[in-house]
Amino acid sequence: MLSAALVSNFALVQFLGLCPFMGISNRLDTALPMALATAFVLVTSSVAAFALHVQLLTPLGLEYLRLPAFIVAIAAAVQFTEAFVRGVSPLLHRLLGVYLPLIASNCAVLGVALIATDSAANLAEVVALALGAAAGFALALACFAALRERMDEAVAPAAMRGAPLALVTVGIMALAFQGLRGVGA
Amino acid sequence: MTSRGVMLRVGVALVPAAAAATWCFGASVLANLAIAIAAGMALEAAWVWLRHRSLAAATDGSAPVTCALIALAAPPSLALGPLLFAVAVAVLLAKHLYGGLGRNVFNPAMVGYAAALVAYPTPFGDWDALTGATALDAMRFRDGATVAEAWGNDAFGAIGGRGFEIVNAAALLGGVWLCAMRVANWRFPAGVLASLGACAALGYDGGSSGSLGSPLFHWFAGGTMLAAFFIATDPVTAPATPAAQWLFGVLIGAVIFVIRAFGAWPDGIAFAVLFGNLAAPALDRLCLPR
Amino acid sequence: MASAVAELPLPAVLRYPLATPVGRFRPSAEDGARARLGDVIAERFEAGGGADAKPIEVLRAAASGRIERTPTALLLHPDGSAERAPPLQAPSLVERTLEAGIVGLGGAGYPTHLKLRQALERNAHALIVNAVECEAGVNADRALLNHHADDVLHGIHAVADALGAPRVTLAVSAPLPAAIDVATQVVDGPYPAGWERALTQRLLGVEAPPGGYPTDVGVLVLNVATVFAIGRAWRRGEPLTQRVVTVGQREFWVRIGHPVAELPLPPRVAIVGGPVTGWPADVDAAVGKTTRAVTPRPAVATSPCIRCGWCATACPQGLLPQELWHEIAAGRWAQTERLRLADCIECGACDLACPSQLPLLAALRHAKSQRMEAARRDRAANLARTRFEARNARLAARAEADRAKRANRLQAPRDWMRPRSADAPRSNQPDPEPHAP
Amino acid sequence: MIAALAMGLLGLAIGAALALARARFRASEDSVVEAVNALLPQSQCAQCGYPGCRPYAEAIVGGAALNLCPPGGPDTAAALAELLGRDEIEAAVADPVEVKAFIDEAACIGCALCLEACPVDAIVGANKFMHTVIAERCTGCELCVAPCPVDCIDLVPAQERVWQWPRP
Repeated sequence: MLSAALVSNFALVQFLGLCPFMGISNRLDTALPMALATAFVLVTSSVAAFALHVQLLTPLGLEYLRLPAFIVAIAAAVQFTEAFVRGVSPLLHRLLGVYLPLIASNCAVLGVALIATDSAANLAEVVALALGAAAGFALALACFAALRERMDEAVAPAAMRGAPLALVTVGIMALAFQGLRGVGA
Repeated sequence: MTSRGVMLRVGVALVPAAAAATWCFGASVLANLAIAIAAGMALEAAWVWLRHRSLAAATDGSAPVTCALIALAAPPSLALGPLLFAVAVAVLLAKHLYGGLGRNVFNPAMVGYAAALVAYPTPFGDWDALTGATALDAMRFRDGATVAEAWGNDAFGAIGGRGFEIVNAAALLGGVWLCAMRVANWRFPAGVLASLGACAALGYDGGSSGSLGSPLFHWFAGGTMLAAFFIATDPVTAPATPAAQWLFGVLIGAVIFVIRAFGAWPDGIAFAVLFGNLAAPALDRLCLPR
Repeated sequence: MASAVAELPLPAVLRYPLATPVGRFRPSAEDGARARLGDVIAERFEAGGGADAKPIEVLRAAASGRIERTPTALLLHPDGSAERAPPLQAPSLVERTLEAGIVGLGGAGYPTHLKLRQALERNAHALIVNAVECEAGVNADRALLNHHADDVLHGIHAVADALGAPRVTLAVSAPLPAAIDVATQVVDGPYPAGWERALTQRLLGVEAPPGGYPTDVGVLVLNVATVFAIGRAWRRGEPLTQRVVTVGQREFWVRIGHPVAELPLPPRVAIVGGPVTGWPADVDAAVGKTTRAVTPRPAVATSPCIRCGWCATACPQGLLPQELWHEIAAGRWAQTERLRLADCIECGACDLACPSQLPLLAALRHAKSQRMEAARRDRAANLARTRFEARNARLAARAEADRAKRANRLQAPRDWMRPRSADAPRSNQPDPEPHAP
Repeated sequence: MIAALAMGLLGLAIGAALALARARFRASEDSVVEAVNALLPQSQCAQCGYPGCRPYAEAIVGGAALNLCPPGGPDTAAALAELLGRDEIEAAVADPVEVKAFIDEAACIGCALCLEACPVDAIVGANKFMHTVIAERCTGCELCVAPCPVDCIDLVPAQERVWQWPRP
């Protein structure tokens, strides 16, 4: 679980799911709910995917349908999250905009679901893996958003403002995570 | 006191460590220092000149401090290439791309150092032309020997690594002076050393073959004191609220230990400080009252 | 000792800006009218006070001459006559203080009669006369004690008599050369040792509640210049029209309204106030009641903030000026609130500590005034909104009532034309209730 | 066959669950309108082209421009953009000049037309009696100016603004 959170952090070590990572990290107060939403989708969809795999696909011999089935499960989790966010805070739903449904195409989510069904033996392991990945993603997103608030882009060279500087920052964050290489091996 | 005065005092506080390193590891330490500082200042001056900024931005004294830290953290036998690479990354990428002094969010010296470490892993492990390995390596890769047995290795001194313990003691001296002058905030080194010590104590069972080294060993091995007193104390990239400052120090100390004990790198200080940096703003937000 | 503090010559014009940090003055003298030395020329009312509100501060002419009104200021063109308004008459000390136009001369500018009244209401048991110069190089308070101790004593006795028998302490920053007939305490310490909250804590060991004032715990703290002005007003019936100001290196008696440009200083380098809390003078700045000093502006070269945190160590309120500096620059107001911007007392200790020479105090002041204006606009918006909604509700109710009445009127004749039995159906029909299952 | 059936059933089950969830969390834009309305200056002046602040708030939520509020000025436009996460404001807004209505009481004939026009009941008076504006309640919306048959209402600069320290 710790390994999923830090050592092989999806955003910063495996560079998965960078789209919301770059897109929604301008402000901490939108990044935090986004991190939570992604974490929620990660956990529910991988559990659902695991359940589908074990209870439905394998008994019926339909393993080859794994990808479409998982994608359906993920889409459902995302839709549910979207409905929930819209119901609880329409304003937040507005602020997150297109990034909320885009969680569905966040490859980190499908990645965790696939890794979970491939490597995990039981439900507890799946939950641990998903929780770890979710916590890692959420922590990285929160830290990154706070960092971006601290950066004063007005003084950076004009060509670097916005996405370029954000990418440099992600790069240095990834460098820090490189330090954990070998840990847990 | 001016900002330049601050940098000057940091430089003065580094003198004991630099002198000790020269005495223990040879004159190449001095050569590295001179090359790094000269290159860093030249790069900064060139950047400022090309961007038509006031030359004051290149003479605030922060670049020499950054480059001196890189030179002291790097092995004395380091080739010119990796050293210049580290300096260039530190001054240009980590500092000036973000808008110069006070605007960077990562400690430039450690960005440069870590980047060079990842780009040139081999020469950074090569601290001593004689033994080829540091005490930290010897502690980690000792093939099941107990701590006492491993201590027979040339790499070890009285409490830390041979030479390293003297450099660390000198850095501690300069660092304490820096804290007494109020240039450095004492919470950072206190947090780093307490957390590193606590982690080491948890993993230390008196010296069996599985033991990871005593707190004293970890305090006086590698670049501990340099990181605790000179790098973690860089206020630009550290939190401002007292509670967050403690957490910052504790985080850095813990990551240093994790990398030293379980990681693949010669030492963990650079990565640990970068971890602290990337968490610093979030820690500040966490510790502010709502 | 006679007045060893020199008096500045009468300038060609005296200027009284109407907008001040504490509020706005309403001119009471007509354009072109003549005012005598000591006549009321403008008044200040409590914010939001109606047309019949009583003034909380008056401004009196510092010379005789002709009044000129401009949109932003009152100008007084002295005519050199020595004619004076009649001496002050009010029988009670509180009234006399208001009449004299006395406010906190230490810098706050809070009307002294309000403070006195609060002290009386709370039966204040202690009076601290504050002569602790906050800023290095400002010696206006000391000059008063050295050269005008008699009037300071008169003021102390006047206030002490009004309060009953309080414990009186004179707080000074260094021992006085000549003894004075008051318990004197030397208060030294890092800036701002003379802040009234810190002073109360240190001299009496009592702490004002957070957000409150020493008067809340029965301690009245008055600046020595304020006490001096009270002495003059009580004993001689003289209004506040001049004060001791440190101009550059020396102290002078300066008339309130004296243009900064006509002070004996190099031109256009003046800051109004001490070297720390002062602010750069506009071309038309003038000495006001709270101006303790006008200082040459030091040339400073700033460098970027390195978040060293020395300002946070220096801040007597425990704020984080370095974080505020960045959040203000980024315009993140929610964050400035979490960082307690409103708690800043504008002492400038952060400016003194900053190794990068950043204008922290100026930034904090600017942000504070912006936030206060935003809060005022919010309040106004809320008031307008509730009134608008109330009006809409009233109009809707009236429209509803009108419709009902019109419907009634249309229906009434039909009712009237119906047979009697239909007129009161309820009395004729049997009550349905008993038949219900 | 089994494959199609399984996937179909799966889809059906998920669809039903989602429909349930959507019904449970019924979307309502009301809170967004409220949040937007709270940022508007409530002068009810209708200078935005909508009949009051709340209608404009509803229009903004529906996608209207953010720069239509003269009494709010650039600060309000910026606050709206921040709230809604819109990056750009359509065009620069002029700094607002705060004004208050002032009735020249010598000229007032007591027709009570301005009383009807005032959206916040800031004018007191009655038929055949002189009217006056309660400055504290006036929003400077100008709506009373047009109805006055004798042009006795002026807009004078407001004096309420808090002292502003200059930007360093």
